[in-house]
Amino acid sequence: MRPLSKTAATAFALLLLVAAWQAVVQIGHYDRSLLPSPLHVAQGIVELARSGVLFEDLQVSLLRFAAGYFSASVCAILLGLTLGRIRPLWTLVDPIVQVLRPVSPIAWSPFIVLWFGIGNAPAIVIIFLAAFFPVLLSTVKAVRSVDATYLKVAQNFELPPLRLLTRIVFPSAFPQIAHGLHLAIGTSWIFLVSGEMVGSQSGLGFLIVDSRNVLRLDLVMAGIVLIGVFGLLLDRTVGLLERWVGRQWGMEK
Amino acid sequence: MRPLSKTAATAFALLLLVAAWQAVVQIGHYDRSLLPSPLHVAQGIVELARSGVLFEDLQVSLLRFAAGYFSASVCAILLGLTLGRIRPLWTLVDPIVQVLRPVSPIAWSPFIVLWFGIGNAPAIVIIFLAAFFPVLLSTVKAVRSVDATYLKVAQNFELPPLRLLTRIVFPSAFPQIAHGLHLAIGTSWIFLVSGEMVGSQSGLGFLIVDSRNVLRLDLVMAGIVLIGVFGLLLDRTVGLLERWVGRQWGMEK
Amino acid sequence: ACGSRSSDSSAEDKPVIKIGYLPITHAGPLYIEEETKGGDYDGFRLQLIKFGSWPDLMDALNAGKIDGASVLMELAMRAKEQGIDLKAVALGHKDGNVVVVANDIGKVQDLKGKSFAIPSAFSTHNILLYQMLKKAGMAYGDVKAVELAPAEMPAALASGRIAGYVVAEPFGAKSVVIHKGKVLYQSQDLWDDSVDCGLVLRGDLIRKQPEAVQAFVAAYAEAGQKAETKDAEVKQNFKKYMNLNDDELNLSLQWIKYDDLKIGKEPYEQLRSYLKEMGLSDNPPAYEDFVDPSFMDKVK
Amino acid sequence: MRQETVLEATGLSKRFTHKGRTEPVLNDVSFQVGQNEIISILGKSGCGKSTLLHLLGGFERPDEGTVRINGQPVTGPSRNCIMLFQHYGLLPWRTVLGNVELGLENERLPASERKERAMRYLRKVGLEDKAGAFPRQLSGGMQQRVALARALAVQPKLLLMDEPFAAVDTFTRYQLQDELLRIQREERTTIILVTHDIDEAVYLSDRVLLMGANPGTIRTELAVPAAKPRDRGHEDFLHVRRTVLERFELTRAAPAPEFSI
Amino acid sequence: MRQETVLEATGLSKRFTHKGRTEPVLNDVSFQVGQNEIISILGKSGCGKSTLLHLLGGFERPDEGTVRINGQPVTGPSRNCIMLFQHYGLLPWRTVLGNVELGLENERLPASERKERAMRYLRKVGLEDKAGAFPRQLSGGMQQRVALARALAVQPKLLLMDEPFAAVDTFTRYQLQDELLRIQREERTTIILVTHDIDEAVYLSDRVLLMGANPGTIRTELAVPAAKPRDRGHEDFLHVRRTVLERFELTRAAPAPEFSI
Ligand SMILES: Nc1ncnc2c1ncn2[C@@H]1O[C@H](COP(=O)(O)OP(=O)(O)OP(=O)(O)O)[C@@H](O)[C@H]1O
Ligand SMILES: Nc1ncnc2c1ncn2[C@@H]1O[C@H](COP(=O)(O)OP(=O)(O)OP(=O)(O)O)[C@@H](O)[C@H]1O
Ligand SMILES: [Mg+2]
Ligand SMILES: [Mg+2]
Repeated sequence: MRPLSKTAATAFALLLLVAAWQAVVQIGHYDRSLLPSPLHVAQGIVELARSGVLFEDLQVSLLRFAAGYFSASVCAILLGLTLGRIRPLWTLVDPIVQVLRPVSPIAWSPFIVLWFGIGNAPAIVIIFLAAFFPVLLSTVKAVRSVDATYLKVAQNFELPPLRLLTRIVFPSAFPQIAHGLHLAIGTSWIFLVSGEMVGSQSGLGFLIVDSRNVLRLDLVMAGIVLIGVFGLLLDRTVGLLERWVGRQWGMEK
Repeated sequence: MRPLSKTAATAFALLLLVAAWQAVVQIGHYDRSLLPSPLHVAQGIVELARSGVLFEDLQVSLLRFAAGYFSASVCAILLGLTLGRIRPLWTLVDPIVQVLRPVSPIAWSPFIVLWFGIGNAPAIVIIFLAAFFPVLLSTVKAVRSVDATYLKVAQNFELPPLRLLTRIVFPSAFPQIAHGLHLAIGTSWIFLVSGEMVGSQSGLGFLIVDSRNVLRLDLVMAGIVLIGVFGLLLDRTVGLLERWVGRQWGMEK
Repeated sequence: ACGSRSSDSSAEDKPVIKIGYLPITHAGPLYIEEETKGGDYDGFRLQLIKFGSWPDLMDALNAGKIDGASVLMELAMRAKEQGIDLKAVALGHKDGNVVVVANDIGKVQDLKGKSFAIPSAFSTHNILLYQMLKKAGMAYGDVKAVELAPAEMPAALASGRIAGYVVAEPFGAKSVVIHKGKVLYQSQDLWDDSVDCGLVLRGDLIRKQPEAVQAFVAAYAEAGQKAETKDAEVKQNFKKYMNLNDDELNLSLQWIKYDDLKIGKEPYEQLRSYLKEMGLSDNPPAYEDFVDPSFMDKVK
Repeated sequence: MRQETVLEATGLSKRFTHKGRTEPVLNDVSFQVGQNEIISILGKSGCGKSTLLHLLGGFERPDEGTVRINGQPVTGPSRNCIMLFQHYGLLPWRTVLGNVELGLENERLPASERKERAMRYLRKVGLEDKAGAFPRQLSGGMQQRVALARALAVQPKLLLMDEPFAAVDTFTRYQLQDELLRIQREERTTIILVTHDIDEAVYLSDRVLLMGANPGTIRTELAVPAAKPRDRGHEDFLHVRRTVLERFELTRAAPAPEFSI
Repeated sequence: MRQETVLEATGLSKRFTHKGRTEPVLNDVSFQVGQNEIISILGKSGCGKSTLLHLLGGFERPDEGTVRINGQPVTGPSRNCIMLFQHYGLLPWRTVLGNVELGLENERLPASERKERAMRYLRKVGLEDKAGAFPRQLSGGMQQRVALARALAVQPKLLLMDEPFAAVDTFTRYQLQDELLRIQREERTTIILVTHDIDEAVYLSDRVLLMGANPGTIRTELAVPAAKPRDRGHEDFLHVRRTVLERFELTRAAPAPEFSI
């Protein structure tokens, strides 16, 4: 009954959001082409679905996102495990990360195009970058806050270094890494639009940019709705995973 | 001596980064107009500094950022305190937040122009949005994880509700809120560029966008460097604040 | 919706020419060229690649990820000036830009002190603004020129944030169709034979595949002629690329010409001198360095 | 026969529902506490001691039964009856003085008077000179004393203590126990404390309530006749101690069942 | 006179530098432990007990002095000498069996034999049936038993225990103490344990080392003559207990200095 009532609450909340939006449209007397109403956007979505574009865009965006996000996660976790264990190295790498992290993908895009071309690659690279830094930072933090007792136990039983990493450090840091993965899914999904601006010919981000350029704000809004809803779904999925990890690791009862 | 050696490590790390960059330029034989070398970018920065543009842009960006970030923090903390205390309300608001959060500011910009015009306002609004959600989420989480013992103590001494909020809940949640503020400064600084794309005529983000428009990639890179360095400085400043809060609140010894 | 989505991958030895564009009326001949024979010509295959903004397109062009583009001539000249090997081989269109202002603006003088949007300082549109102010006896500084993404301009005008704008089509038509703005000038009123978008190719393509380029340009010129008929088929094809409604498309097609796409020396020199006069460029590339009229000349 | 009754618990029962299963935690607990008494509730981990204390303090409502303090039914936490938590519940962002003042901020007291009263109680627990320190700068024993001063400052009728000295080492614990006795003598506060330490229960209390588990009930009540202050090595003390050990089957005489925890 | 010496500590000193100030934590600690002995180190909180144990186990290096186990100087942690940590140090993501197997994974044992050996030690601590459970599903006392099984499974020469039973309630503690004695009798392991619980030290050990603080030193050594198993209520036991109380000035005879914690 609990999950059911939660779904009901979510549905109700989204209904509220749509109602508020309709209210804004009506009170502001905005022209349809400047601020489309929920109904128009729904029509837009139906139109996209009918023509098959919606499904195609969704699929290609999710694939790109998955490619960027998973490769970023794997790289960031492996690197984070290493950097977190070797303190002086992290002292060096940390400022580099902090300098690179706040730079918008939009600013990087000339260089991304130069190195990775156009099409799928820049979208994947931008999502990679957006996911990489948060996962790296939380992995390093997780590794550095591994309970000293576990490390002592490992020393005591004379575990060799690699086994220490795989059997003690990684599993012990995993709940916090999972939390980082959860955070990163939200922040990197945001960059789908930026990523698909660079010469992509499909995808939800492309849909938004393209519709914006031809002033079809109803389709822009349709794209926003789809990105929002799929963002919510992704977040919930990874949230479930995180909770499962938490339970499995005995973080909560 | 500690902070000194840390500064030295930072300086050394940045030097390494510059060296790597130079190496990429030399090995790749990139054309200057496609990938400028550190020297050219330094010249670009000097040129900007000489003409006074640099200082002006920096100032205006920092002001906009401060306006967006602080107003977002205040709103998010106040709202977060309320939502965190009233569980059924949060069950409703949470899905709305999760749907709105992953939408890129680029997608919103036609609507932001419609409501907020051009110039300072959209930049501030976009930074506001970028900072608002992380701070809100971490405040709600912080409030909901306030030690039950403190709440019981407050009940026991019969504190009225408002005083409970200001004297117990807020200070008790503050270290985690401070952590949220720290995270948010990084994520919202990224959106300076997106923010200053919408009709701004000044600022670091504008510098990047404008230099990209006129194909001066050396100045784009100069903008990236400045954004990176100031991102690092902002992060370190708020990091210090967070550490101070942590110490003050007895989180660490 | 867009032809480029489903470019069949039947690989042949024919060179594929990748041309970048923005979904604007000004790139019209390209749409027709790709729609004719599905872009599969003797001697080359055309692949159009859509971009979201001029800088994104220029990044790809400069880095050699596309072979050419229909792009603002000023931007291409800028790139040439920066050392990128580019040649302009044809125009994108003639005329076709309009100055749109809010309904309460009667004459140019009414714009004094107000914000006026242009897509980029490096654009024909900026020059048109300059011309308009000069003709009305005003200084460039009398209005606040703001750079704004074209997509944002109609909304900004409708909500009163700007008093007017000049930009590529169909963004002008948009405001007129929804009655939030009106046409103050057409570009030919301000600068006859203005040079705006051009078909620009990378030098290495021209050197390596001159025959393919010749075939491509010939087909382009032919497509221009066809576009100029502005008949139902042309409109149908345009809509595959631009997703406009009929009113907007009809209006923006009224203002534009595609028939003669040769880059004349005269108008080009005019553009150069404007760029210098406005202080946008000290040394814009000379006609001989940048324009390669030979391909258009060979088209009968 | 006994002095005036301060607290009266009658027929308290409490059930918790966990993952759909309802389990009784307390069943029909009744007892009375007189003015100025110290009562220990002694029982194994998980037998429901904390739950019982929470019911007495009004932090949770019993499923059946009532709690009365001075004849008034308890409906929620109040300043009449202050609970001392195991981890002291000191606010880490306030100084020692600020913590003690917490309970006084509600009263219409001028700031100077409030401070004076807080200092009086700090003096009583011997921490006058630590007024400006933060809790984290104090040892566990000192922190427990601050919590005690804070509780006493509002002059409650009843003090509830949940394993008050479990987190400090034996030596500190002994000192704190002595201090608690001295202060209780001075303030004449009524105290109910929960513990699993047999020595502590016997050393401090006038009566010991022995709790059984599953569900928690009071199995026996044991009066401790020896006069206070008591000597931990004295024969009277050891006699009661031995009685308790026997009740819980912890002497050699009857060996403990080996794996029944 | 004594059996073969297992551990020999000579002149151990240790200093810690904190915020630029160097403070001596241990000063010139020397003692020996014979085969099959149980030694308790008893002292107040912060006197350096854990530090001493860390030196013995090789987790930290002494500034002066040496530790030898079976005549070999200790240079780092090893499987000869296993430490049991206060919060058990069980890996929460492994089952009970997985935890016990941890120490055996290093040895060239086939999986089945490893499992069998782990099960043997689980049986010894009475947790055979919990092999598949996760640590969080066990009570504190059970967790400590798993840690004990894990330590014993690698058959160390020496077991170091840091306040092993401080976190469980008195009743469980008594049971665990009895079990520890039984297992030690069976396995003939040498044990050094650190505690601040006087009863525990007296109940378990052959000798008690009383530690003083600032800097930590061994003040007295006290042999406990009573035969095991001991009776907590028996006169012999109480006699030693009283001696210790007197040493620490904790009986009424000489009242404790009031605010000296
Ligand atoms: N809020 C709750 N929800 C569900 N079960 C609870 C709750 N609080 C306590 N319990 C259960 O009630 C029983 C008694 O708990 P309680 O904390 O009162 O025991 P205790 O005697 O204080 O133990 P300890 O000595 O370990 O503190 C336990 O089995 C516990 O799991
Ligand atoms: N790594 C360290 N750095 C600095 N000081 C330390 C360190 N470890 C311990 N100390 C200090 O050494 C002293 C002794 O600490 P230790 O943990 O050995 O005491 P203990 O007797 O085990 O106390 P307890 O009974 O509380 O566990 C303390 O004052 C402590 O602050
Ligand atoms: Mg309890
Ligand atoms: Mg210790």
